Amino acid sequence: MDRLLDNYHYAAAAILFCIGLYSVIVRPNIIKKIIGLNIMETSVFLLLVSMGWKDGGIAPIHGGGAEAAAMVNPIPQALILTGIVVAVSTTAVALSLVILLYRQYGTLDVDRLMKEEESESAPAGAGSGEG
Amino acid sequence: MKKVISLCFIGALGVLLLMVMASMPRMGDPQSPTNTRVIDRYLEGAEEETGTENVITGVILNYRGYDTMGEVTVIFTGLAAVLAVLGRERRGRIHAYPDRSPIRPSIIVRSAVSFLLPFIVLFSLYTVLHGEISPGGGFQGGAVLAAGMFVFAAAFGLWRAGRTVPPWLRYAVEGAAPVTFFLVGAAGLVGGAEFLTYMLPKASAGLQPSLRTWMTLLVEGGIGAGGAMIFLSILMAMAREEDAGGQAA
Amino acid sequence: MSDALSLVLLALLVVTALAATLSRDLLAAIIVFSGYSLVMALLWQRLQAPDLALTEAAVGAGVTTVLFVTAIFKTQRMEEEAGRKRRRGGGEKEEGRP
Amino acid sequence: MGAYRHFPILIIAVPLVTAVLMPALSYRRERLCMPVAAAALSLSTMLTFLLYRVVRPAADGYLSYHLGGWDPPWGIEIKVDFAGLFMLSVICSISLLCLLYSRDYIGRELEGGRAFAYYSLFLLLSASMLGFTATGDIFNMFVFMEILALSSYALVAVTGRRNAVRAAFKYLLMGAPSSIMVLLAIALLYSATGSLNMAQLKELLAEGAYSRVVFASLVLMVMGFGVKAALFPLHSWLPDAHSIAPSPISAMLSGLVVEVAAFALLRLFLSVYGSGSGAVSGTSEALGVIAAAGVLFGGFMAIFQKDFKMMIAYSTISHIGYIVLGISIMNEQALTGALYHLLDHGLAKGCFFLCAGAFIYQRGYRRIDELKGAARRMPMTCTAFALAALSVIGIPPTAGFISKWYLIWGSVAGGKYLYAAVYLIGSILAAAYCLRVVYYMFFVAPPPGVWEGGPGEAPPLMVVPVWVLSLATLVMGAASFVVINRLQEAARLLL
Repeated sequence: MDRLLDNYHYAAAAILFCIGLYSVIVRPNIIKKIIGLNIMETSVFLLLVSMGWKDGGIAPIHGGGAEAAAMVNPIPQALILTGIVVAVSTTAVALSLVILLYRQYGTLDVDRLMKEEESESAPAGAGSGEG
Repeated sequence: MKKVISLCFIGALGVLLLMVMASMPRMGDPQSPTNTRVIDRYLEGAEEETGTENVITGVILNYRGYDTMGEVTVIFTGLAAVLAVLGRERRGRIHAYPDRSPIRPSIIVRSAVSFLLPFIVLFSLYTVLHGEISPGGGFQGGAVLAAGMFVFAAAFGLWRAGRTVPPWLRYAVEGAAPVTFFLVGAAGLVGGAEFLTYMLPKASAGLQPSLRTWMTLLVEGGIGAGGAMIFLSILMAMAREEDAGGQAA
Repeated sequence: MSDALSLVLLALLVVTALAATLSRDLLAAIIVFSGYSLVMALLWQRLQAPDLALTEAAVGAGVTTVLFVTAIFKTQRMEEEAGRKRRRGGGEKEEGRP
Repeated sequence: MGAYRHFPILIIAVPLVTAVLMPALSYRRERLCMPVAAAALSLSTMLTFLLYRVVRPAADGYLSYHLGGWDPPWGIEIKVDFAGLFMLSVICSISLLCLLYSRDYIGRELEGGRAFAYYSLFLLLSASMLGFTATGDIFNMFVFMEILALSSYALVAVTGRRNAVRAAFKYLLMGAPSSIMVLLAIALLYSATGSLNMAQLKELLAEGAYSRVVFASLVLMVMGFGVKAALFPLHSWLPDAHSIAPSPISAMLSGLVVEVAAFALLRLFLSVYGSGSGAVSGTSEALGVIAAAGVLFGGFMAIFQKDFKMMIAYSTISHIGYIVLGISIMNEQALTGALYHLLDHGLAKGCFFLCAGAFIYQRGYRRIDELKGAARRMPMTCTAFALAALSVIGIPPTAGFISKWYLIWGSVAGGKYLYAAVYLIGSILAAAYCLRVVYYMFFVAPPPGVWEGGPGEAPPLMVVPVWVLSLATLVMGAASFVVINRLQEAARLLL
């Protein structure tokens, strides 16, 4: 377990992941769920960045006599840059669905949405569909 | 009841994750797998092989350029998804603070924003163009530009912010990033090189370094401009006023 | 990387994440979340990832926050309490707007 | 080789970049969106089938494309082996048919100003599935998975109806956390090995270092892709999303998207973690039990559905169970069966949903009761449905029979008699829910007020894809010798 003391960045990432998951699963408000998704995503990014760390490392930018051997790992950083884009796109899609949901159901509460669902599908799941 | 089960599940997952974290390589260990495998070539060779001093930029555009092409397609997918769900904004029908609010931002805010805006734009351009030798690059610059436009929108209204760019230009630039990637990538195919090599095999060898620089700039510019326009379009679609009858048409 | 500042930043991350999760006021949650992103950007700067710090500050704290605030503006600001009567959707959602 | 070398990237990049051009194209000429999209997908399909000339089921028979000219552990690799090529051709052909079908269907569903987004997302969906299947880099797989996920959430909600938006949001609330789990798994895998290339990962993982981290990453991967593939306990998003989406999208989601996720599980087990490792054998045992439960659960639920598309959606859960069960058995025959079932399931489920779409388009009928006597007015559609149903049940001349034969053979050869029984019970359940509908269509008189007057057969551009799919289930069954031996060879190589 003493490894956990060295890896306390990783431990923090694990805790943040669980906080995010709590927000996604337990909190009934859908905006909270989306915030939770973002927290989960950034926690994984934190894990990746700290994974790329090297003792006494410097940013991987040449010039000014920077030494290649001392540089931190550039791969996690490149991956996270992609990950940030994915996170913001997912958030945008989720929020636009939220806006439309609110326009149609007038609530942001998942439990209420579920009740609506039951009352909608009660008459044999018909009618209200497409077509 | 459901809540208790969820909490137990999350707690158990947390303990398991902490156990996994404890058995991972020590953070910062120069001998760990992440710090010994594969990366030497990036750190030592990137400057020569890709012509960029910032290794991150070298990795993003060259070694893992295909990922970045996917990445810019992801934001485009985000835009297409938002437009499919909400529809495009319409003229004069933006429904957001402060376009439709009785409270206007104070003169101090507005003059501060108009003072800051040129610097934000300048900084974003610097970030895009200077990504090869300092922190930054296409997407970073695009995001800064988008954030600047959002600040402008908060002070002067989103519709005015959107109007600074004519719609046809915005629609055309939205797809700029994947398109420049494709064009630059496919340019190499003509002479038999692989996709995304940043070279024209038919051109003379002496010309290749400057071709590489120009193509890199083109891609960076495409990513920056495309990213910023996509964020603006997403915001405008989200802020649009719904039509009568509940459904956006 | 064993130093006090990193520990403080990590603790701050956990606190802001919890606050963003538990607050009933959605607008407050979003502002706190934007703070979380800024702390994250600082931490990444300390981990020698300047590109990421720049991007996270612009995207996480900037663009994402604006999108969230717009969404709240179009919906409602407060989390609903269990048992309160539901309002019908459509046009009338004046209350709860910031 | 020559030009074939570049085909893999073109197959993926052409639809991708065409999708991106749609907003610009829509500014003046929105009507051109559909033909342009169809042209891009046809090009991809053509190139994919041409690849059969160079890709063979042999140890060196694959095509590896190094993007940017960087060698694999440093750059990203696209790797098309025979199993992958088989999946690519399934994706291309079914996407193209669904796209053609969309013209009439979506033309009426979506008014102008929205259709370009539909075609753009449709192309992104197809291209991302192609990229996802072909890539040889595990992070690149994540990137394409995200394009796939975002476009499918939006396509479910594209009509903007109340229940569609709700179903899409439910899908997103399960799909997005599962994506993050996959990302976490990739991070753990990277920390244990320091590589992202699948081929190199397989070599490094065989050394067995950091086994606890590797095992955790595998479990997270299975959970993540399990949600995407709608494996039994993680399926709850599927019935809503698949039954409420517009029918061509239902066909894509049910015929391809969940399959691609199942194919990813196959890739992970065999090409990344390696079938020999203890982590994989333990996980696949557990996965087998879950998949078997899914086969039975999906089948039972399908019998009791009143909504036609809902029934097909539950049948999908059952059939994904077939495929994953075949993967978990991990021998040559079962794997061949699972691969062939990818084709069969795509064709048959695609056909089912397109038939359902034809009924909805012409008459607005969604309930199974309303299909009584449907054959009197829409004989073409009903006959196509009946043919595809034969394949879903697994009756001899169809593709479904071939895949089930191999799957049962595999489970018997692996000593898993219980799983063979599960496959048989699954077929009986399939017969129950399919034949009921066929019986209603052909042999029951329509209730009063239903099927009287009004339009009959759907427009030709809708009937043709339906018939191509249902005939393909027959042809691929009767002429399975074209591909099945080579597929078996490919399965042997994967193990």
